[in-house]
Amino acid sequence: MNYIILVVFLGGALLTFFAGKINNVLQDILFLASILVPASLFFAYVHAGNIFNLTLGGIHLSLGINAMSWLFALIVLGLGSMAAFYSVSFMKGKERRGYFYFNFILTIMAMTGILMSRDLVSFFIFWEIMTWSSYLMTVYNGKDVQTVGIKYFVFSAIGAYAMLMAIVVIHSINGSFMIEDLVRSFPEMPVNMQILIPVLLLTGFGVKAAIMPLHVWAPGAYSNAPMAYTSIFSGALSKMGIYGMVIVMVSLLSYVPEGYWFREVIAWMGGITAVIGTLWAIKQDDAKKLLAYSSIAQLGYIIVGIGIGTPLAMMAGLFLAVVHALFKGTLFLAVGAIERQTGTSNFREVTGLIRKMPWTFVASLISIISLAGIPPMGGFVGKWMLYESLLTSNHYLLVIVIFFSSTAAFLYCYKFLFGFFLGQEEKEWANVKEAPVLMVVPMLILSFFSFLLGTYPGIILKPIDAGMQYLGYGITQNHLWQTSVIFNTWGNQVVLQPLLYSIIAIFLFFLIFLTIKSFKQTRYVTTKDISSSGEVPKEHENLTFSVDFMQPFMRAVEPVMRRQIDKYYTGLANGLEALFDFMRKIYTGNGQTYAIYVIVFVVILLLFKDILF
Amino acid sequence: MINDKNSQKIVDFISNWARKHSIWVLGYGTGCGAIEIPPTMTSRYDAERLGIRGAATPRQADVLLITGYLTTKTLKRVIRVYEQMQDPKYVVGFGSCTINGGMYYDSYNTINVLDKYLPVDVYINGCMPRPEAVLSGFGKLQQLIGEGKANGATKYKENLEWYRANQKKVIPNWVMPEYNW
Amino acid sequence: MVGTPVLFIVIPLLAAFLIPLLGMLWKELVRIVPGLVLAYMLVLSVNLLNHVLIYGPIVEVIAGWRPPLGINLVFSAFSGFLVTLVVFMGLLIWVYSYRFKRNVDFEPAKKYFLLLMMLITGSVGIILTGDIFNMFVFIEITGISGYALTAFYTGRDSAEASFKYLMLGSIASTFLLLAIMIIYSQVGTLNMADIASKMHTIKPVYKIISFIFFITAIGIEAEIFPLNGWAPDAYTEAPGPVGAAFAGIVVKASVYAIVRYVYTIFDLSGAYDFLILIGLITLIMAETAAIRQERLKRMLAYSSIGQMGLVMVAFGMGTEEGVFAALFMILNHAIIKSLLFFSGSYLVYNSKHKYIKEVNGMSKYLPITSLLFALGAFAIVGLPPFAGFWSKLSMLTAAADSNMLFIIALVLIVSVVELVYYLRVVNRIYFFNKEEKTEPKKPTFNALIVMITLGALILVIGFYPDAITGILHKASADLMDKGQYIHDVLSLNK
Amino acid sequence: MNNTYFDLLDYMIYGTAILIILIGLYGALVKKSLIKIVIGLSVVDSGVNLLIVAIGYLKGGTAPIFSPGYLANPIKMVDPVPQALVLTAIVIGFGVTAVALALVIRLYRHHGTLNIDEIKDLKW
Amino acid sequence: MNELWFDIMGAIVTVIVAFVVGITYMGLSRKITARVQNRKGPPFYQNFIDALKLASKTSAIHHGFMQHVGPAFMMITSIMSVLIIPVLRGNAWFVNLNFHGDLIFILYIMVFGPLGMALGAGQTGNPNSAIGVTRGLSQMVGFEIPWVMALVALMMQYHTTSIVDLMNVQIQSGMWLMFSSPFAFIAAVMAMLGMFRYSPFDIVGAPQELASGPMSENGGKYLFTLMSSGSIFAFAKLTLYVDLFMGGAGNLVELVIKTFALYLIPMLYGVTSPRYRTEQSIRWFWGWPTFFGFLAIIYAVVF
Repeated sequence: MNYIILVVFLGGALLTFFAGKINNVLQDILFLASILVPASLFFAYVHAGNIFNLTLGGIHLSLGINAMSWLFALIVLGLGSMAAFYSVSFMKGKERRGYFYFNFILTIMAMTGILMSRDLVSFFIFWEIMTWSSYLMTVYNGKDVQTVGIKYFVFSAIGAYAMLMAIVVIHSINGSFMIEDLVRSFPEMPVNMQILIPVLLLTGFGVKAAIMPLHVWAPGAYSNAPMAYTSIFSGALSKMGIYGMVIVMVSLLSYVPEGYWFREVIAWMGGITAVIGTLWAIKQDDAKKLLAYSSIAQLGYIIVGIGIGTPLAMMAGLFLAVVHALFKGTLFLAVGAIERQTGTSNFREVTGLIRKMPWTFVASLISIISLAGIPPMGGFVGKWMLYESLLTSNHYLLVIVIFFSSTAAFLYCYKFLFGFFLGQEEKEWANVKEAPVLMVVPMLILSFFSFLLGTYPGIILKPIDAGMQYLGYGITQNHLWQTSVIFNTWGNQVVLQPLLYSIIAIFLFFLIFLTIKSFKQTRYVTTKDISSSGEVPKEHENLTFSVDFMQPFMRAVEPVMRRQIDKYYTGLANGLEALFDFMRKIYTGNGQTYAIYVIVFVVILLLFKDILF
Repeated sequence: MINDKNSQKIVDFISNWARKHSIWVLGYGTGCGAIEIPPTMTSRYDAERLGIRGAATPRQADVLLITGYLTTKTLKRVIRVYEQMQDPKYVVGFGSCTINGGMYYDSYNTINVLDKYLPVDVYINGCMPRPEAVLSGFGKLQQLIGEGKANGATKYKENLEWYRANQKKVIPNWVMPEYNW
Repeated sequence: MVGTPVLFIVIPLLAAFLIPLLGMLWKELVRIVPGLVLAYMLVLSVNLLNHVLIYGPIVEVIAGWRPPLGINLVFSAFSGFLVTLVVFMGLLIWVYSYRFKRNVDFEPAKKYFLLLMMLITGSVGIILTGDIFNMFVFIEITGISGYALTAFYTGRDSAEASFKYLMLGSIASTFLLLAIMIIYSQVGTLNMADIASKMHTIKPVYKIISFIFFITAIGIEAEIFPLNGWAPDAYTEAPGPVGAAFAGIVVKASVYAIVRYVYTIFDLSGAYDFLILIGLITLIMAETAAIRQERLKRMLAYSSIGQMGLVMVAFGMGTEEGVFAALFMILNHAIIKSLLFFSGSYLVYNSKHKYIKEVNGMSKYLPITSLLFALGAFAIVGLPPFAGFWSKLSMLTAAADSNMLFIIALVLIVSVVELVYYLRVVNRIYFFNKEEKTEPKKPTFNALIVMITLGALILVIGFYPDAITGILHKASADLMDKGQYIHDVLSLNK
Repeated sequence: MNNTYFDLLDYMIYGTAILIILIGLYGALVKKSLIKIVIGLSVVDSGVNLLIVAIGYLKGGTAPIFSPGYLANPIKMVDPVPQALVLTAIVIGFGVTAVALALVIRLYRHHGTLNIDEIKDLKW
Repeated sequence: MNELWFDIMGAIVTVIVAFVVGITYMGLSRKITARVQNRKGPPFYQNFIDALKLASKTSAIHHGFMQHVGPAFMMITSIMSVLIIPVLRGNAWFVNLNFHGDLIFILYIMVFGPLGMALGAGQTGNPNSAIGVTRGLSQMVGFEIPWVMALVALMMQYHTTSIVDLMNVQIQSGMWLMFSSPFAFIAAVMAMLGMFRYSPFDIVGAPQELASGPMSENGGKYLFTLMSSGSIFAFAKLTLYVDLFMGGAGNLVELVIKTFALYLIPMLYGVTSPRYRTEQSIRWFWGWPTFFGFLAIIYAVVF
């Protein structure tokens, strides 16, 4: 069954691509089918038991799933299906539909393949397929391809090649590419290999997970891809890095003494990533960029959780991974909807869409609240577990760092909502319509889930628990979580259900009190009717203060923002290119010089022949 | 029970009492009379002991305090501010200029009688009125509110056309949102 | 026995000299005959290769003089594989260049196909021969036809490129002769197997000096770093298919020669490390030189040089996995680089200077060619699931098995550079707007067939590498087994 | 016998050949004129050929012609192989020189100069 | 079912107590400010009257749905926090949700309100509101750091995140945490200055520049809701401080005394200080308060 799914994906991708030459509707249907059919096949027929073996090029490949990858497959295929529905509407009337659909399906296929891989080579193959198909999506718009696209691919390639190096090194030690063999033999490896292999693997995964010094590709790539895809890019594709990290951190590093330091370093890198991502997110004026940086920050939290690696922290990390997929997926979809309806995603241009696109707003609001980690949304449960795990495992400074980042996140959360939906309703956007149903419904479904998980996290903690048991953690149910109760290891708890009911009760009471029309002659006035020193604002007057919104805060944190890792990378790249440019001057173009090179070569060889041979 | 006349009376009494003792003033301090507001509010006369305090925006204010003359230019703003205030709302004309134009009675660009444009509840006489006079004026207003007689807003609503006509006479190019309170 | 190896030399040589004569009968024969010959050779080589893989190598003796006195041809799994590859590439190049430029009339076409057949003869000869002087002759044949093909366009720059090639080529032949003579003066024989069996009797200093001369001489043809000044120029100025021929045929033959010297003839232990060293330097210099290139073909040329460096590194490992990886890379490089040259020369077909910026937005005019170029670019940087990945993986696995972590790291870093410049071109093709007024030329039908065949091969090998790995394993085992080679050749005496 | 004399002669032949090669190389590497470079390359070729013949030379040997009496009365024969090789090499060298000169003509036609320093349009 | 009604009644009583106490404190603060300024000042029940008046306004305008939701969110924050924070020690009436949430939950539910209010303010379209909101959120980032540091120090030291447990710790040891973890207390109190938004940290309202900032479009019942939620919230925060650092309170009188004593700190600091600019305010919080926060953590780790 395992390979059939992949084949269906691949065939679907090709069929969809070529169907575009015949009929657009047919293409849409084929596209949906080639996402949904394998997805439903996956959940219906793939179980941990069935393993598909294949020998290709003398290498033993093996496909199968485990509880951990099932969890991630849930993210990938769930979010993928939602985004697929969305895409059909999103892509209506756009060019390069075949290209988009093809790469979309291919990415999902690659991610499913990664999760199914039981050996490192097929892992790598699918990893690279994922990389280049996502690269092709990144450059879909044809905008900034030589900068953003290349940067993304170069970083991906660095990561992938680090991973490849680790894979071949593992093979030279083990004689096998199987992940199981790696896990089994890792504790017996020489110490330098015990350090080298995790470093290389983590570099590979860290790039996709946008961990701190390797994150510079993410803002551009996330914001450049079409939004329907970015929701997967940020929501699911980055989780592949997390998935890899989970395997490395837990399966390998738990068993060796150096593991502790690795975990600490990774956790701290995650923390710093979170801070940097948040600060830069606050600064952005483009919603896509903002969400991209926000994704970096959120991935930082997840990495912190996984880095700490206690059962609670791991649970927190995985839970956050799921929730992040939900809310960030929704948010990117929302931005896509807004961009489609208004033609821009810049806060400087669009304002006051709340009455035009109410459902998009509701989805965004729920997701933003979830992102900010405020109860009663799913994000809160993840954040809570993360903090508790940091506290209970004595990471007192890290918890401050995380808290700083997540508090500062409110700034950009607010900026996102305010920038698009609130503020003055300008005449320019008076005719904006709500996005088509097919775009709104996926957003609402996703945000409903992030709401549901806030009160009943047990729904998703159950598979997480199964996954963690697969990794060797004990059973966490009933002493770390119940369906709607979460505990920490000190025995403190949050009982979510009564909290939700109280919140709903209070909310409804006051909402009715405030909304009810006949009471107190409550009435609506336009946003032009504001008290601005008795003036009647003119239509062309800009009363929208979403530009340079957080200036005071940015002034306060200015010393941190002055240094950008990106600049160093750019400097390095430019320096290297200049060096290469200089080096190629050795080909002078003069045949005689070349002849002299030959003679010099011979002379040098003759001189050093004793050393060389 | 709620719509009972007697209970309505009680509610009215309580709300009037509250309104009377909590007067949030939006001072429209363009005229020279505004200089008398600081002494009224600060330690010597301390209007806050009577529950009178400044309000930041018209939405929160109960009383619009017009301190002195209004030019034709500022009248427009004043009308705007007044219309933005929430019921119940009161207007206090401060100084002679609001009553009859005062020393600017023959100026080409001030209005003489504020009452033609906005429903004034209480005038405070003087050029300028001293803080004592101001406090006494507010006392009068409180008394009116307590009795439920300070119904300038109702008057304005009822005679809106007349007020509008007057306002439009002074303000040539009228661009304002409709007042449909 | 389905044929003999000697046919590989006789038939194309004969065809080469018959072409002008046949041209007198019917002008189109000039174009058709080489194709028929190459097709026949391909059938022959495949048959022979099948035979060889089952029954072991064929050693052909020419004119009845048995080794070590006479010249012999060895068609083993290793050389047979390379011959098949070369002939296959030759056939593809023929199909592609059949009416490559429509306006090319009879005279140039005659010369072109004559020289092409000479080139293939020379290359096949280099691979098949068992005699070092004979190899010299074939190298010179290849060289001279190469000079002429480089100067095929009668432009200003092609003559310059050709002259550089010629200059270095004649220096190469000098060194080669010197090396051959040093060997001959010491062992008194020119037969490779015989030399190999007697190698331990030579004084180390002669051995080393002759080896250095050999490496220098063949290194010039094989484009190793300080000796490859001619290569970018020649690739740039030669017609598109000839560039592919250089990358797919000539270089392969030269690399074969180096490998044969290092693995079979000489028993210098430092030679392997030297191959790695020189390969790495070549790789780094070439790939870094490629990144800022302004001309498409020149970039491809540097890339080709770099790939050869990588092959050299793989050969330098001296293990069977290394050889396997190197052969795999040779195969992939031949296929992919030819595809790149073929499609690339259509992308800049009508432009004067062949600048990279002239490919901007070509995807709208030449969708299939662009797609194939992109496929080639993705494949050559080793992205799965394309062909290049498997060779890269096997190369790195082999390197790791030999504990060469530093080399792995270096190779991978250089791969990133390679990735960058290929992606830049692909991006230009797909995402930039066309600015120049040059009219894009649609590929001819036969060119399209060739490119699609190559693209399909890339995909086939990418998805099913087993199609080729069996042969490669046998070939690499064959190369590694030096004693068997000597035995196979010299046993004919008894 | 006075071996030294003959050895010296041997070495002189080798030395002469190497000298010729070096002279040729000098011409090819230092002189700027294309013609001179081609001449230099030819000179190198000649030197190499001389060297090859010298290697095959045997003191007091006769021409390597297979005569009927050879088997009965084996006299010293110089090694025939180098001579055969030299013949081939000369032919090849001739061919290369011809191509080179043809190219020189074309280069002169296009560039109007024979200075190799001015003929470097293709570089980097 | 009875228990549920009992719980609901208890919650309502708690909220009413919180409202009364909180709004009285606000009135008192006005009174005290007036006394400091050598004025007579309004009566201590002045804020009741104000609230009543606002509630009795006969008209209300809004700019859209979020202007309803914002104050409602604010109310959620206030009431939820007052329900979760133990008001009285060991009192069956005021148990409410004490055992359903912990400190981290409190921290997060406490930012719900500002965010909700920010959304409400954003909907109005008034530029002043938006500016005020950004200032408020920025300042929040400022003072949350020392505040969280203090809390982390406490939680680390006593290995619990539950407020009830921390209260019990103080009862058992007989020592208030403000004495046994002095640095945490100092950091927390410094953070409290920002939390109450009195001068010099009143950059959100900033009547002179922003015309009461986020609330500038809210009148009538909206302002009433915000005001009452503000007073409940103030009470909740004070109670939290008392619970954490002063051993909680056994009865209402004790609670009132302790909370008022704490309340005096920001108030008296406020009446004597001019206002900061936003970045000054943030940097102030990242200066000494954070330093004390660090000390608190080190103290918690060492002891």
